[in-house]
Amino acid sequence: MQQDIAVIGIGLSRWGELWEQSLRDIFVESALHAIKDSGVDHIDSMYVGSMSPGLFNNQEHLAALLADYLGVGSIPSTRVESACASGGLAMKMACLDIMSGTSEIVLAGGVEKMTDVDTDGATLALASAADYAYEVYQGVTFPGLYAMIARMHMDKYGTTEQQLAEVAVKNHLHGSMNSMAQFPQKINVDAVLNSVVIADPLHILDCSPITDGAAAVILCSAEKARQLKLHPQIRISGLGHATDTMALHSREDITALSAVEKAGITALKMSGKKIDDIDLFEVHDCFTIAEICILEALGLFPKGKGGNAAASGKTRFDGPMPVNTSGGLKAKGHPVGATGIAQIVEIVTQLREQAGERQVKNARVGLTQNMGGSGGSCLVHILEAV
Amino acid sequence: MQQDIAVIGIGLSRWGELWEQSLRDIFVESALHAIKDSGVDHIDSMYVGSMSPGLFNNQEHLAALLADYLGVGSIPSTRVESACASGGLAMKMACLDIMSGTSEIVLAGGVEKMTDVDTDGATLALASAADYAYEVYQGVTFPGLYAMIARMHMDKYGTTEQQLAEVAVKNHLHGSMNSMAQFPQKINVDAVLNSVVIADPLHILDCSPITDGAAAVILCSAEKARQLKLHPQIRISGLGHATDTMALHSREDITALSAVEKAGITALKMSGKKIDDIDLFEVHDCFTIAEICILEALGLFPKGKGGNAAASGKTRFDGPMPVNTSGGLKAKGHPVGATGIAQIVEIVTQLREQAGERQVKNARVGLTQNMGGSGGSCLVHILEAV
Amino acid sequence: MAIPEYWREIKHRYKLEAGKCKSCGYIVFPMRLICPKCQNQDFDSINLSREGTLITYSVIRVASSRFVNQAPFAVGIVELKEGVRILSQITDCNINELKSGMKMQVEFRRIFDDGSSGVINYGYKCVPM
Amino acid sequence: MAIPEYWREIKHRYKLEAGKCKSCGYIVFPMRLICPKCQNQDFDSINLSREGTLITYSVIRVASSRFVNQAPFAVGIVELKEGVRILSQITDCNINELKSGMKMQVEFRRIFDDGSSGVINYGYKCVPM
Ligand SMILES: [Zn+2]
Ligand SMILES: [Zn+2]
Repeated sequence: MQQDIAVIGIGLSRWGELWEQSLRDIFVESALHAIKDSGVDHIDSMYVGSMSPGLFNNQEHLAALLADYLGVGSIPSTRVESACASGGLAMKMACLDIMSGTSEIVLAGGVEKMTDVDTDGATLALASAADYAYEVYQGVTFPGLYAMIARMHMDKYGTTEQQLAEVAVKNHLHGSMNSMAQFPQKINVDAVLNSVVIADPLHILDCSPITDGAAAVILCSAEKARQLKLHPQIRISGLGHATDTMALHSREDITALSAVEKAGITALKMSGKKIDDIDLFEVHDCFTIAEICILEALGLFPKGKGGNAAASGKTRFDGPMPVNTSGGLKAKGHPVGATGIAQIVEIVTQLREQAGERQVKNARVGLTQNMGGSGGSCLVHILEAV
Repeated sequence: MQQDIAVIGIGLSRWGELWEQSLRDIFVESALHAIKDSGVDHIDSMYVGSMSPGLFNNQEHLAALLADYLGVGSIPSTRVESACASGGLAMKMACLDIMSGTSEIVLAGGVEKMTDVDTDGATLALASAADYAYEVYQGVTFPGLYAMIARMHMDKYGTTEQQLAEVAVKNHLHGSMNSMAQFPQKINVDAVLNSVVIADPLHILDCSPITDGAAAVILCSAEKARQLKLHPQIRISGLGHATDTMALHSREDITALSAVEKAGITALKMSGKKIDDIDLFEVHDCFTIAEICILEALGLFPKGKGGNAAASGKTRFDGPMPVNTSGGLKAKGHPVGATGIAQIVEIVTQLREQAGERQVKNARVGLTQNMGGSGGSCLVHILEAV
Repeated sequence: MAIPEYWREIKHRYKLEAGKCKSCGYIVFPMRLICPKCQNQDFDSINLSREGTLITYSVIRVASSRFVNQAPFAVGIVELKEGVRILSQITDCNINELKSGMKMQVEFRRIFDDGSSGVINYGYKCVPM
Repeated sequence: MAIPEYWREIKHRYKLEAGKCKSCGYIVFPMRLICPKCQNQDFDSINLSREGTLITYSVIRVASSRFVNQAPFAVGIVELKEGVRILSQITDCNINELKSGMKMQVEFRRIFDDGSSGVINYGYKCVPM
């Protein structure tokens, strides 16, 4: 990148079904943790990723509301949205703010409060990430879209339901070592295959859950970070952002996530790294099939060969290319707007060597990949321990 | 500003009740006009301001959808939201993108498709710009919040209903000279005072209408602009962004728009100008009282003295400090997310001396002021003819 | 109106539970996690008094569907004794005789019925004293 | 489902009206203002053929409230003769016997009833040939 940016503070709210806490409460909880962790006495501006506080909570204008309740009064505050990639987008915009010279210390956060509506309300709100007129109108759900990707991957490359299940098993193993995870239970392949089918071939244990939660990080220029030095230095060395067709059916290859591929290439090029230089990955496993397609799109596996990634143990925390050591969206939970920031939190935790049981050995470079809808948008960030 | 940015293209869709056109259609219409006007053969990234496509259209993930339908496939595309200031926020983020060195040519657009729901649906969607739990829950509407500001301004400073009406009369006079205005009819003070009361003391002709519409501008570095030189050079010399308490009742002075004051000071300072150096203004007259309080907050009139601004003729297009020569939100229409960008379009039109009948003489420096909710957020931009 | 949301706001809406900053004494309503005046994060929980003064007001004549059967009705901003302001309906009054400066009593009332779920939503309204 | 929105989509949903780029021949469905392949802005209006091939599919077992009375039902991506793909329900079939590559016929059908407004929403569904 033209200018080094450092992550100097990280924070999470509790994640789960937080009926006692409001959207504003959980966001502020995560932001106060991040500010405290960073040691800064003020922030110059803030960015909030949130997918649909309108449909989930009848509340837009989140930027003003959350700055108010964070007690930072009059500072510039911006909400960004790119469906489930809203958190990653907040991260990018916070970086641009610093790179532009406009702000010195910036908070990037994400939040979604999903349990203030019932399951049907949540289904409808999440469907707004797809093309309402040409996908949702026809009756398809989000699991249905990813199920069609899975079906095609199985037809074309011989990927099996067992291989999908192995992704969930691996991510729940990781989640069992993360005290912040919403579902820290270990599961096995049979449990996945025997769980209720949501949209063939995807079972409920192939899907990420509905979660209330928030995450926040504090960013500043690397120079400013050196003055603070509360923590080991973590710098952002690359970022990528790309889009694809909104509708899944408009893509030439239904199983190819071209926005992921492009965002990955941009971020790697900016950081001067190759994919093999990355020590660990947090990727957007909203469904088990998503993790498989993402690893292929990032170039970790050849096209069609991602199915065996989890089953082979390669993507386990103690394997050669650890993926979703946090438990991923699957086990850690998926409050959609918060997910992209929580991925950064996990990578920073690992690069600081504070990940406890699930610590990846010699973790120096990490990559986050956050995706909107059925792959219509993607944000990739690369972080390095200095 | 650290780096000069130029506005090289402007475009509007039709504005009004556009039942035959979808959200994606009107956005693309405005964007294609702007791209054509600029003469560029590509854009590097795009920003879209939209308040609530979720509540108005069951459609989030607008950034991906609109990039797709604009035929620009894979480029980075970002939706930003700050209620009715979403357009102004898109403008700011597009500037930061260029200032950061990430993109060279950027589209900043805004869109709202408000007539796909009925009036009650629109009322509820617009209410999401206020504090849902502590304002909307109590039964207050958006006109009700501004009515309470008006009542206090009248009690405290002696402002009259006639003076409020004069703002509407002036903006409709301007709108009558703008072929793009939704309500180009001239009106008089009696018409306003005899129109139905929505929330005392505000009549329906004190309120901006419900509008479908989109606006777009093309930005690039001033250096790049000099190579293209299709139009007279217009540079952005200042931008300001500030927030205030979300809830109107939490403010010490109910009639003081402190986010407007702060954003104005920041933008003026950045541009090296004083308020008296500004030749014309586009401000956020969502209600007549708003224009009065905004002119006071910007320092054009002393606190409490803004009531007579329109009645005195000072803010007419041929007066000493022209305000809302486009017709303002009142007559031109107010598709909320598009408004902040449409303000830029009007200032550029004036600075290019292409405003026809409503042309301000010797217009060299213009200011836009775009506001969210009851004043919880505000964006100010200053533009100059070079 | 979601049930969890309704339930967690009861302390604010029924009891006017507020927070008094242990450091600077500023009172926040509803309760917050951080004081906007001094950034302290410790609060004493207090219940606000139920007397105040009308600061400004309006009469809502075009209401949303949820409140349409109550229109026209008055709303106002009321400053309670502790200096905290709330927005609420002004009820049991002649809507043509409201004036800024009037003394107000905060009462516990029905706010609206939620047609889709059948839930009745309660909270505070103000009545001229 | 808003009436204006329903009305303006009729040409797409009833007649499969599409646009054929006058410059490169690429077909867009629904109609667009600019060709994503060549940036040309002129299109001929055409009606798509009603025959195609199933590319991929799923069976929706947990549906949204609007479709819950139809579940389980199949959905799929169908490539029409012109190379254009649409997403639609696959109906009048045994949902356990679907296979990628099956030939499909596009038919005009009821999609869902809108409980709140009483409007019946029509459009296209696919049936194995
Ligand atoms: Zn305090
Ligand atoms: Zn073409």
